[in-house]
Order: sequence, then C-alpha cells, then structure tokens
Amino acid sequence: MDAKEIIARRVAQEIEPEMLVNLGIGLPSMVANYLPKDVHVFFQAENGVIGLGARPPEGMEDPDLTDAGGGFVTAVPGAASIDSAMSFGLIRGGHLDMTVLGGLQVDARGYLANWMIPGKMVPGMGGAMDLVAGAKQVIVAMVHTAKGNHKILPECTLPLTAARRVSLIVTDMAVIEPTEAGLVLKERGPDCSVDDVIAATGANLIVHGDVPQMQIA
Amino acid sequence: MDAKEIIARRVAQEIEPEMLVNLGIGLPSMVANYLPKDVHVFFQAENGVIGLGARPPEGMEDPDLTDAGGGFVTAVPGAASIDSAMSFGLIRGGHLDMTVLGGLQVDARGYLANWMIPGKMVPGMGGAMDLVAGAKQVIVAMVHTAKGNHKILPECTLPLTAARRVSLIVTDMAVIEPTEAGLVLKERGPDCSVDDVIAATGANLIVHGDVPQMQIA
Amino acid sequence: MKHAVKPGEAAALIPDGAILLVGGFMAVGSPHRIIDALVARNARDLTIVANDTAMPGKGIGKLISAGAVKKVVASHIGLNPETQQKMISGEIEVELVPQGTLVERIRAGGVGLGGVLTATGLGTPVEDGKLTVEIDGKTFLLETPIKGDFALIAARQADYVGNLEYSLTAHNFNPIMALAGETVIAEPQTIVPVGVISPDAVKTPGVLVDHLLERAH
Amino acid sequence: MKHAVKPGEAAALIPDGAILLVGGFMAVGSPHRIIDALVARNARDLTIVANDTAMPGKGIGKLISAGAVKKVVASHIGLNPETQQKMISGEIEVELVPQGTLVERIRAGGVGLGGVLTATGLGTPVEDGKLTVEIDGKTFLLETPIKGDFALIAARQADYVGNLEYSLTAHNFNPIMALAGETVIAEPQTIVPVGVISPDAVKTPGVLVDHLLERAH
Repeated sequence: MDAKEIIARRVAQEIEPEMLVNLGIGLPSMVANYLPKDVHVFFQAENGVIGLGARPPEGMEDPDLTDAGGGFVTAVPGAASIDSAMSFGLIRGGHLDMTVLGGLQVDARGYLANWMIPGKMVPGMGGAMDLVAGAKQVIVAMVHTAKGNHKILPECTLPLTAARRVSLIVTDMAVIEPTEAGLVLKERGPDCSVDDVIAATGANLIVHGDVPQMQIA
Repeated sequence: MDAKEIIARRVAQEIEPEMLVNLGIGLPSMVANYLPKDVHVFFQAENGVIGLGARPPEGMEDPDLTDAGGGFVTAVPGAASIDSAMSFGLIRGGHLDMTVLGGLQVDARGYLANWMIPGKMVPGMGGAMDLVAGAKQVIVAMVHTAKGNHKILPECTLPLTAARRVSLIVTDMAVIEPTEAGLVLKERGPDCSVDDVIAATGANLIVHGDVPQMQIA
Repeated sequence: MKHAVKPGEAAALIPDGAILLVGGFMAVGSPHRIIDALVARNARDLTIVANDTAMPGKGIGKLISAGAVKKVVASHIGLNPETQQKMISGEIEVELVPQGTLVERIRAGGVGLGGVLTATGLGTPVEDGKLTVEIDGKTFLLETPIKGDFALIAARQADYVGNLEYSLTAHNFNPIMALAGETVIAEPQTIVPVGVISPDAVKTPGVLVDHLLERAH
Repeated sequence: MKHAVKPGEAAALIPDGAILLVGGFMAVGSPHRIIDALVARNARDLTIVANDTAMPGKGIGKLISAGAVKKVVASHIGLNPETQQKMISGEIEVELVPQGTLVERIRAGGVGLGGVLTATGLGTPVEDGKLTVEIDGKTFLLETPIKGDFALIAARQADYVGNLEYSLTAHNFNPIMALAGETVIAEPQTIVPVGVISPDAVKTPGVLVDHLLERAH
C-alpha cells in the first residue's frame, strides 16, 4: 500500500455519518474512495455544490458541473447548488463539519502552512484560509517528510494558512493530535516504530504509553 | 381633489420608466394608482417581492403573497421573489431608484423623522431607516401641516430616521427640494399662494422668482 | 435523511429561556404549528428575534399573548399593541433594530462574520452605544452578529434530506435564519422524496436543517 | 424589457482601464463571448476581479494572454502560469484574497456595507496593512468592499426583463457580482419570455441587470 493510500484510508475513518465534508484537491480527494458504503455524508465542492459525486459516465459530462479542481463530477440525489457566498458562508459560519487539506508544513502549535513558497510558488490561497479558519474539524493529510526533509517543525517557516490549531495530522507514518500541550502521537503507521516517527518529525512529539499502530484494511 | 390625492398624483410624476420603486404603506402606496399606463416600473415590497401588483381577484388570494402592510397582493409578470437579505441588499446597496415615504417632520437640512414619537408611538423603524439611508431618491409624501401644526421645521424635534438629506418633499401645498443652501420651494399646491406656503411652513423657504403651480390632472 | 418530528416534539426540544430566531413577516412565512406547540407546552422566558411580533392571535403574536416572551429583538412591533403594552409595563424588553441591519446581523452570525459596517442608523437613536468606524472619510456603525439557540423557520417544501424551497413573500427572514440557529427546525408545507427538488431550486441546503416538522394532517 | 446586445456592442461599452467583476471558477460559469469580444476589441489596462484567471486559452486566461489586464484581484492564479509570469515580470499587479473574503467583499460592495469583520487571514500575510477590530475578546480583520465599473456575468437562462437563473456549479460568483457592478452585463445561454421563469426560481432580479447579451447563434 503506498503512502497516499495509507493516508487516505486512515483519514476516511475520521468521517462520521451525516457529516458535511470538504476534501481538498489532490491527495485529500482520494479519501472519498475509502469511505465505508454505509456511511452517508455530503461532500461539498466549494466552487458550488453540496453533494459532490463521482465522475460522470462518458459522454454525460456537464460543463456546468465540476469540482474545485475543474474536473467533471456528478451530483448525488439530494444535492444542492450553492453560490460562492453560500458556499463560504457554510465554511466560515461553522457549518462544515470537516475539511481535509494537504500540507507543506505543520508546526508544534498545530498551525498549518499550505499555500505558498515565497519566491517559488505563489498560486494564491484559494479557499484554504477560509477552510482552516472556519471548519469545525481541520485534518491535514500529507506525507510525513518531503524528500527526507521534515514537514512537521517547531515553527512553520512558510507563511501560515491560519493561526488556528488544526484538529489532526494524518501522514503515512503517524496520526498526530495537536493539543494545548503540544503534538501528541496517537498512532504510528504500518511498519513504523515510535522511534521511526520521532526521527522523521522536526517538532517534539508527546508520547503517552504504548502507541498503537494504524488499523487500516 | 383631497390632499392625499393631490400628493399621490404629484409624486407619481416623479417616477420614470424602468425604475425600481418602493412605496411606503398608507398614503405613499396610493401613488401607484396615478402612474401613467405607459410608464413601466417595478414596485418592490420590502417583505419579499419585486414586481408587486394590485389586489388579487376575490378567492385567489395567496397567504404567501402579501405586501409590507400584510395585505394580499399579486405579482406582475416578470416578478422575482426575494428574501430579506436580497431585499435590503437592494435597498442599502443603492439599487432602489426611489422610495416614497410618509413623514412626521422634515427639517431645514432635509432630514426626515417618521418612525417614533417618544412616550407615545414606538412602533419600530421597520425598513424606514434602511430606505432613507440607501435609496437613490427619497421622496417624502405628507400633508403640509398636522392639525395646524408645522411639520416642516428648522430642526426635527422627533428622533431622525436618518441623517441624510431627502431628495424631495411633496405635500398638498408645495413641492420642496432640500438643497445644501436650504429648502427650495419648487411648486405651490392648487389654490395656494407662495405666502400661504410660507405661512404653513416652520422652516425658511428659498423662493426663486415665480413659483409655478403643480400641474396635476 | 431526517426524521420528521411532531410539533410537540419540536417544542419539547426548546427549553425555557432559549433564544429563538423565528421566520416570518407579519405572520406570513412563520412556523405556525411550532409556535402553537410552544404555546401549548407553556414555554417561558423566550427571547424572540424576528422581523415583527405580528398581531394578537397570529404567528409570533400568540407567544406574546401567552406570556412566553421575555425579550424581543425586532424591527417593528407597531401592529401588535400587546407587545407595546408589555414593553411599557416592563414585562418584555424590546430591542428595535432597522430591518436591513437585523437581517445582516443574523446573516453575519450565520456566515461567521465578526460584524458588519452600515450607514443605516447613523444620526439616530440606533447609534447609541455603538462603535463607529471611519473608512475613506465615511462613517459607519459597527453592527454585531446575532445567533440563536434555535432557528424556527417555515418553508414551502422540503425533501427527505432537508433541502428547502420557499414561496413568494414567505421567504423573508427564513433562508437567512436557517444559517444562524444552533439547531434549525423547519416547518415545510409539504415533504417530497429526494430528487423532486432540483439542486438549482434549493434555497436552504439540507445540511443546515436539523429537524423537519412532519407534514400537517 | 431589456434590449439584447451583441458581444461586440457589450465590449464597446467597456472602456480601457475599467474595473471588471468577472464571474466564473476555472472558466466554469464565465461570460465567454463577452471575454472573446474584449480580446477582439484589443481592450487594455483592465482590472479583473475574479476568483481565478482560469488557464491559458480559457475564460479569463484569454484576457491575460492578450495583454488586456493591468491588475488582478483573485483568490487563486495557480493554474495559469502566464498570470504568474506576468506577475513576476511586473506586467500585472496581483492582489491575492481568500476566496470567502473575496466574495464577502464583493457582496459588501453590492449591498452597501462599509466593510465586514472576518477571522480568515488573521496571522497570515493577508493581515498586512489591515485594520483589526476586537469584539468580545476576539480579533477580526476589517475587510473593505469591492465594486466594479462593470460586472460581466454568465447565467443559464434569462427572461426579457433580465431575471436570471444559474446552473449547478456555474453559479459561483455570478449572483454576488450582479449586485456589485455599476453596470451589469449578463450572458445567458438562453433567453425566454417573461413568465417562463417563476418568481421563486429567480436568483438575480432583472432590475440588477443593465444589458443582456443576445443568445448564441
């Protein structure tokens, strides 16, 4: 199982029935594939629909029905079209139960940086700042290290996405919960020891007793 | 012709084709009756419709289609249902071309008081403050004096509706335009002399040359 | 999928002392069966945020008559003499808010804004005790958000997941209040299967609605 | 009743240097024929306010490629490398705004708010140079309104008086921008007689729309 699948499968376990969930583009969008069939949730695409569905059948694509990445999608029965004011009203007003976002860095405070590398990548924040500031739960889904470099650091060196502590960090090596006291190691990845995780993490990790391994199918 | 009809007929002349107009309840609502047939405008009822129409035929009243006074109305072809946020967004955002409101007092600055008599009548401002603050043109339609007392005063003694100069005051005795320099008498009512108007007005009136008589059918 | 609740069950969810956002404009578009159930269960000390208190014997007026209300936040109470009497006698506290400001304050609460700046109310008693902010030489009042423990709203039609449609002037405050209640209870005239309401026709996404009142018998 | 204009006539209304609010999200729900006509008339020095600049050869991307744009206010430019190159070379000034803040700023411009307070952007570069306001111990950024000389919007369907309906994720910024353009030009896919669109289906009342683009041939 590759790193991304591990992460997507583990994040999927955090989703509870009847939630309204926003999945970022890229890795986070894979989470939808691993949701148990009996867990009914509505996915929001912030560009304008609640009840985002899978890719449409060939030849049935509608240019007026895409996800936030611009790809053709479907709408599930019970879907609602929303304009950008309603879409971000839901996000900023605390109506979105969970957002799953990629990360460039997360720090010991649980602050996320995921939108900009000064001098290199300035794509704009899109909806990321609103999502992190407003969603009830913010889950960061990312590989634990980037080409051997730490992504979990004492303090983010990249510009923050929001000065708000995220709810959970899920990587291929660990599940980490940022708390007032610091980053708590909740689970270790498949075939990872606690020492492996600590070595791959730039920030201090709080370890309480035995740390269980992720249970992923 | 009674005082109210004079006022309503004269205000109707201010309305131009394609305007969006809000008529207050009571006397202002009579203005719709005197609009020339060839002048097409949309009337807004701030409780939720653009394209307010006349009373419905007997037995065809819809409890979900009323005006701001709670009376049954119709909607004209091309009408739009609007919620309160859109309704007042139109009013406050400068999209309403004209509002016609009743008045308790107007003063030399052109400020209107029309929502409260302390210790006596405290109904609430409803939408009046938004209308006076936001509409492109604010026309005050009222009888010139109340039981012999001046309603046009040097300064309002009642709480203001807004600290904004209204566009025009139309009474049974005069058409008065508030300006930076003061209240300018533009027209006199049927069978009124300029001296009659001045005597019935508590604030100073600016009179330029001959003041024509209102031309109402 | 929502479960339909009976009026008595809805009323039982609402404790004495709760802050209720109640849809409607002069009893048009108000949740009448929930109101009746609140009166039947002898609710007390409610704070009612609504455009108005209708008139005695109608809509919110029934809650006023029943002595269920401690405080009213409204734009207009002029057509309900009972509300005025109880205000004068000190039984009910009344906060009068311009209608457009009221809807923007509720929307701000619902979409997570910390406040909005408006010109409405400047130079009037509405300004008392409020912060003013100057932007580019123009002065605005800072108006703060309003949220409710419950939003009690009326709708034309719901589907099984709670998507709502509204009718004509019965929209009024309902779609906005649906954003700002901690718990949202909707009273639709009809309930239809998922798919009957097109995504484009949905005015309130079902994810905002916690409980649907069963259809009227 | 509106007159339908040809794309070239629409483009001729828009002078060089104008501030344009342009609907769309990654070219979905953008006014494509108006954009093509602006490119054809060799428009220059435009300020574009939009969610994004799409990609080269699509939607707003065509204006970027054509050198028609002096400034971009957007939440995301990541999928258009030309915009990024022109930003780095100094040819185009780019103001990045969180997506939810962008739509609220445009709405504020449209509904006459002097500004809104938001938590989005706090502790990030978005905060730079902005006023912060503390309310009940919580800090918010003060974000100011955005208005356009023109709003160029796309719609699913219009009627002869300009009432608009939108489709699925092609709503996005269009209904909000329709409030905030000094002149609003709408490009509907179809135009139908008055009465075909029910008042309850209208998302943008025709009174907001100044010009309708003729239907595509």
